Amino acid sequence: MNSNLIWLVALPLIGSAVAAIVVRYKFLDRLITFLTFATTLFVLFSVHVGQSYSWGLNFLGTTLNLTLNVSHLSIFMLYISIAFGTVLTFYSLIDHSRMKGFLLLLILAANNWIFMSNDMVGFFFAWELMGWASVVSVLGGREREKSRHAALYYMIMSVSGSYSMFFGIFTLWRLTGTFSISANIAYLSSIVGIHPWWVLGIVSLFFVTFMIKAGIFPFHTWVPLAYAYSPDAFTPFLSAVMSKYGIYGMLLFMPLSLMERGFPSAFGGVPWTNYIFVWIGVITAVLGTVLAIFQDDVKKLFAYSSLSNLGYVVAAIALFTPVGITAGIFHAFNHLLFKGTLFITLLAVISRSGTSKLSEMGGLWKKMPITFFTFFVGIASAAGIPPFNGFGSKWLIYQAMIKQHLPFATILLFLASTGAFMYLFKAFHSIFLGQLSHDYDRVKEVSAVGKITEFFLMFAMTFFGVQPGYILKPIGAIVKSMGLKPLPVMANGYVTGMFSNIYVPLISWSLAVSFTLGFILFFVSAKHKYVSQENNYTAGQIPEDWGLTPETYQFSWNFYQPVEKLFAPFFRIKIDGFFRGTGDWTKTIGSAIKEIFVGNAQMYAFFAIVGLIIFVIAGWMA
Amino acid sequence: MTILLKLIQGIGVGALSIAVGLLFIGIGRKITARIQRRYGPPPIQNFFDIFKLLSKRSISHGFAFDLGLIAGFSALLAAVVFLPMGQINIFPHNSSLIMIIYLMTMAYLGMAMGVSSSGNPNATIGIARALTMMMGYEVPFAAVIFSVYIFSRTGSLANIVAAQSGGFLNWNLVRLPFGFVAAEIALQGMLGEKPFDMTIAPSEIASGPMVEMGGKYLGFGMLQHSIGLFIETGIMVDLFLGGASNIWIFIAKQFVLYFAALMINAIMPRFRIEEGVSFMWKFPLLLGVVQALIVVL
Amino acid sequence: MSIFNNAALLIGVPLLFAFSIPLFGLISKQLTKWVTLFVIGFNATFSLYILLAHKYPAVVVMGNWVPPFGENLYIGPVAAFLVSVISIIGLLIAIYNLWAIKLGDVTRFSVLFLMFTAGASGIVLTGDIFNLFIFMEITGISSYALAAYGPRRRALGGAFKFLVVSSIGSTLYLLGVTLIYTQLGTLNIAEIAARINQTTPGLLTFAGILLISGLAVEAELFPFNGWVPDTYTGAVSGVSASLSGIAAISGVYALFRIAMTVLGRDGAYVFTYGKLDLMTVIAILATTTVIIGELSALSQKNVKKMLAYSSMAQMGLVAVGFSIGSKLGVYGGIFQLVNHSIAKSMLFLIIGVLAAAGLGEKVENFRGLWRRSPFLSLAFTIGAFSMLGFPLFAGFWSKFAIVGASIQRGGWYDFVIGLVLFASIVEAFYYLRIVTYIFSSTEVKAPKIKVSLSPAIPIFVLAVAIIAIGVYPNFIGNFSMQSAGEFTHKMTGYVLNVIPTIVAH
Amino acid sequence: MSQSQWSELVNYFRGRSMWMLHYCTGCGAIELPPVMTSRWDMERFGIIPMATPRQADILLITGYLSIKTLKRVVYTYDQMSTPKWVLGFGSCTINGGIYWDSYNVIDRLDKYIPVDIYIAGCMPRPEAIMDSFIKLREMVQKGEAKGYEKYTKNYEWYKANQDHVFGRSEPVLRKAEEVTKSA
Repeated sequence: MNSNLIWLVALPLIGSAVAAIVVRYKFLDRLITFLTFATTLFVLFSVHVGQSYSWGLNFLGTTLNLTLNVSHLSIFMLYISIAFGTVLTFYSLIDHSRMKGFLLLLILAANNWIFMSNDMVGFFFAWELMGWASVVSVLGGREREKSRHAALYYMIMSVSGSYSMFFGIFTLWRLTGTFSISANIAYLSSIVGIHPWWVLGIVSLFFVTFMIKAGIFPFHTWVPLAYAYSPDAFTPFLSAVMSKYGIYGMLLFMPLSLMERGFPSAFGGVPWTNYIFVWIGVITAVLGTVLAIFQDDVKKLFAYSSLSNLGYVVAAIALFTPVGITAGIFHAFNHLLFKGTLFITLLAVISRSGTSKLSEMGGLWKKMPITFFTFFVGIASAAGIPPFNGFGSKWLIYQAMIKQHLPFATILLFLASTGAFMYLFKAFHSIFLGQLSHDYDRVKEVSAVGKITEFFLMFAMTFFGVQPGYILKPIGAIVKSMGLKPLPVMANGYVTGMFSNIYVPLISWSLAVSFTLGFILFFVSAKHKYVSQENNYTAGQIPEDWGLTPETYQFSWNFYQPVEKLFAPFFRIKIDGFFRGTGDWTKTIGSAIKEIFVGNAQMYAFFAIVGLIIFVIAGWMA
Repeated sequence: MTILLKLIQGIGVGALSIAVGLLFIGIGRKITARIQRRYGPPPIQNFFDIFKLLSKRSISHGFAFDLGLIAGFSALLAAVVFLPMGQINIFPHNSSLIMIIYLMTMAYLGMAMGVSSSGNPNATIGIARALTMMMGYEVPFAAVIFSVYIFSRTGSLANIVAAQSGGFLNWNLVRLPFGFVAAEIALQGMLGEKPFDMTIAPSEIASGPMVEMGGKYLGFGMLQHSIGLFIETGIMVDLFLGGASNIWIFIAKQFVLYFAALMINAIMPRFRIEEGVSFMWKFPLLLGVVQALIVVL
Repeated sequence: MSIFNNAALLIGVPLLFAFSIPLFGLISKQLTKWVTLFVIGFNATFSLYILLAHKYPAVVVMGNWVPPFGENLYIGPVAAFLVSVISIIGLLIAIYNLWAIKLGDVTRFSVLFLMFTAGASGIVLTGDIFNLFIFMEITGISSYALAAYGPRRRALGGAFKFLVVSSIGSTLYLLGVTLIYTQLGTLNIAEIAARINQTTPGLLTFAGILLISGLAVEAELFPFNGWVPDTYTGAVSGVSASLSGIAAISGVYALFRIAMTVLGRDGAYVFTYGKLDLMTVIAILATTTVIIGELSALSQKNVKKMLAYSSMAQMGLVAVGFSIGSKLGVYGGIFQLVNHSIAKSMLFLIIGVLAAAGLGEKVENFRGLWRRSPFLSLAFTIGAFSMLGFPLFAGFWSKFAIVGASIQRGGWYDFVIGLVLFASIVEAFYYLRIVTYIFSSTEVKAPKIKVSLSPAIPIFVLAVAIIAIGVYPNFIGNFSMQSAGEFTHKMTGYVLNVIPTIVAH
Repeated sequence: MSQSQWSELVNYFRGRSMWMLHYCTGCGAIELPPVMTSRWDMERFGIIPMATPRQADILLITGYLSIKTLKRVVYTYDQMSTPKWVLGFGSCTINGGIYWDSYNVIDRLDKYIPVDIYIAGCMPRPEAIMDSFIKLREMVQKGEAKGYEKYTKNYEWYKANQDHVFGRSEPVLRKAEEVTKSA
């Protein structure tokens, strides 16, 4: 009985109540949010693996035991999510978008509960809480009408998901008579050999929910909308933290090593169910990448990018090998870090430039240098460039895939990562590089709080890139707790895959040396003088002669337009259309059924009589 | 002490790669000239050029411009030390191919950042083409890489070389012929030789990324190109030509590959960018996939 | 059998004052509303006293004729619980009426409202199927008149439809009662329940069908619920609130008192005697009601009508819960019934306030309500979320229980609950559409909406109640659980408490 | 190594690699392909055509310059970074050639930008061009080709001349008489 666990849930709830009272005063709201996050982090320091807490809820006739239980996985997830939330809320002190702090705190409470809960009632309660709180948070982006539609769409997806989980939970309950997650999973793994199809059915009820929440391939359609049109200060949390709940859920059920005993294995010793899941991940990765390449709204672009990164994660953990799980969790962490950073810098840029259209920005790097460098480090990590984080995990993912002899999946993942480089640079160029437009002459760098946050994030990305051991050690513990053999990892970042080893600090050192040499060579060679951006080679033509200004003449944003038609097949994928079609179809049926109520007393009387007669006949037959 | 040793070795390797790369380019110019019935410049012409460029005044568009160019040069310098070349193999346990490739990606990123911070539309077009082309050739190349991985059960270049030891017949060139052809075509794209030189199209987009680069910036560009040439051919040698027993044979093998690329370069016109990508995704990718299939099954 | 005759006051006092209100009306029309308020307040306090002081189970005996010989009221857990809910909601609506009911004949409105409450309490309290009929008529007639109250002509139309369908219902019910009486020669619920097995199965089935069909009208089950949309939409919001908050409770109570206690057979799951299992019939009816209700609400642009359809569907959900027939199911049903009355009456009251503020009933009119009145917006959101069964709100637990119960029963109930959950997705859509409209912005600067005290109090209380139940479900949960026991075990739960000496045949 | 020796070394290498931006305005451009290609092959001297002024050391003006083109030439020359040299090609750059009396073609290129070497002839043969290249290389290696320094030293004078002619590049019809007067 460790009562500090319950505080992890209670504190945010209390904080959110307080914040809800003062929600009228934005700064106060944000301040309370930040303080609550910080306090929760502080409480978290007193939490250790193996602690548990449970309290009775007199419900369903019996006394339900709602139990919180700290496993290696949960404490890892708790640390990364709460820590990032603290950073984000600290930044949001100076932010002006319409994010409501108390909703964020509700999500935090749900977050802690989800990660710790060991009974499906609490899990479902927290899941639903998180669902509606996030939906309401999505409301009130910059474009209100669009964010309204996005919220509705997200709502429907998430509600459908949680109802399918509802079904799964109670089916398990009917079978085992208990709500405890661990007990149920033990039960499933005990019968998976005998009734594989049963287990597959029940587990897929859960996986639908997790896939929807993580935005995996067939259910990815809500992601771009919700990310692009949610309040700018909320998007980082949505992308960085909330997309991990689905991953966490999948990891909960993975230890069944589900199909392994129940199902024959496809290629490379991967059970074919997992094999299918690997391919779902790969499809998500490629689809997200290709769609991201051609976006113009930068938030949408990064929404698709999150999609593809989660595809990586799913593909990796679906392998369910030590390398795969390690790589998956590691990449989930890296994605949390760099995508959160990217969205925070976007928040800074958008709050200054007032637009999220790539075609309207450009050349901001001289105006916001620190944000520029943070963004640079961010995309370097996202592109998996050493020595920043994001390299190690991608590298491990390739190792894992190759170890299972899945070359084609690996090739597609590699394509996805090259494409990632394309769209990342597109965003980078169109926001910060290129020609500065005179509309942004008075744009300023973010204020001190923002600078501090950005420096911190830069440091974090570089640190965990150079010293991946500090993350890989806890991940090793997680892997061990799942009953697999953890990778030999040392805290100094000596990572060994099955196929080859890298020693990340070595890379950093060699980079340091070579950069020193580069700078020396640069400064010993002849002098250079700085010229303005307008002074460009324009084939001898001075644009002003033609009534052209540099903004118009030297403006370039529509990258990759030539290859657009290569990817035409991808744009024809219309999952979205399928969902919307279902919705419209339901609406049509509804309006048809509405006609039953003709609003005419005789008809109603007639219905009643007919119903009666039918029953009488039924009684007669019986 | 060993750190100092490694440091010196690393700098030596960097200098070597620069020298060899520049020499290759010079010889390449000579050969091209001879193919075109010209006399051609002396093979060491590129050393003159580099010296001149580094000693020539130049203009810059700001700090990002400088940093980008430096990064482009330095990242490749950092990558080359991990490349096992003959008996010279500084970090024998850290020669993961994917790591080298990602380090080179950093060079491209730096280069792209530098030139496009100038805001010159030609540069931007060139960068866009370069990135698109990169996606074009890296897919078949990835197919080849991973089939080699699976074939020789290792991902580190040193071990791949070791796996090919013992005679010509053990070379992956013989073992994985389709993969070799695919990789060769991909190499053509990597080196930016014709028909894949749409990135640097002097007559259309004024030499693309280099449009704003003069003096030492162009010099850094050339250095980057020479190191890149060295690394890419070196990777090919390690992957398919069984590495080498000593550095000179290694360089000789590299030159063979570069020579083939030159021959194609000298007689080819230029693709349009989408033609280039779709070509890369038709023939070489097909070969690579076939190779992977053969390896897996 | 403990006797507690004072409980008769729960019906007597309202009826007495109902007929004496015209006298107060002579003094002042406003006074009548206050009198109503106080009378229902008395009811509320007294019923709460019974509930909390645990005076139940007890029997009210008329003139010392112990049952089964005389008429009797029975105060079991169900009665105590539901009466308190009815009178509390009635009290809140009466507070609302202080502000809402100005024009027209206030005196008669007060009379009708008191009769309405008294009738509803009577339905829940009585232990005699014929008195049940009488109280149904009292409730029914007063509610037709209430529904017709108001300036709008469509109120008349709605009231008329209600009248027609409901009178058919009561006729059928009366027929059923007569059939039972011819068989057993008694009207006492407890005795009938004990001896129901002595009737001839065919006739019993027929009687049962008549009873169920008759009661399904008040319980808003398809196809006997044609009156619902027009009546709810037509009536003034206070009346719609009391229809969905009070009449619905008594209707569902009556339906399942008959189906489970009178006709039912104890067991892990309650089935009914006779050739046809009426619980199955009710389950089918309920599922159809849910589907039809939600789907018709989906394409509805008028919010009030949408709420009407939604309450139809919710009644269906409640009936599904009951019809499972397990203790858990009935528990969920009662819990859901209470939550629904709280939330839905609050939503109707909000609609009333908004209508008074000149806001139309179209969905689009709700755009940007957050700027105009945060209080009402929050209250509406809370109500809607409770309807959708989101956590931290009351609806979560009851929906949880119902789904759990039906999956526990398994068999074709998996299919039923699948349909119900699909319908809930639809429900989520149309409620969330309103909520998103509320929080989305408007171009035109609209003035703020001032909410005066007397409507604000009930709305606030109900909203707080929803959250309180959502955070701490045990309080209501315990009562629901006791009530469920009374429904599922007829002999121990009901009959033997009324007539200790009887033996089941 | 002393300053002078260093500069000698630098000049030597500069002479060995001179990159050329050819500004082909007139008919003379037709003489360049033979110079670049296999017949005379200027690349053997390390001279190669370049795409942008940023990269070039030599600015080769082939033929006459109308006033509007002169504006472009000056712009381009300003964009080249030092050390930079100008070759005037053909009579047109020397004295206007056959356009000697045209109202909108300049004569004497070196009134506007410093010319290091003039190549006489209308038009000069490729040999002449090669010869000029070799001459330029010698001058560079001796450190005599200092046109760009002259330009910076006498910038006002050049600027005045440029502005004077640029003034004439206004639309003709508006001030026709002034234009004819100055011609």
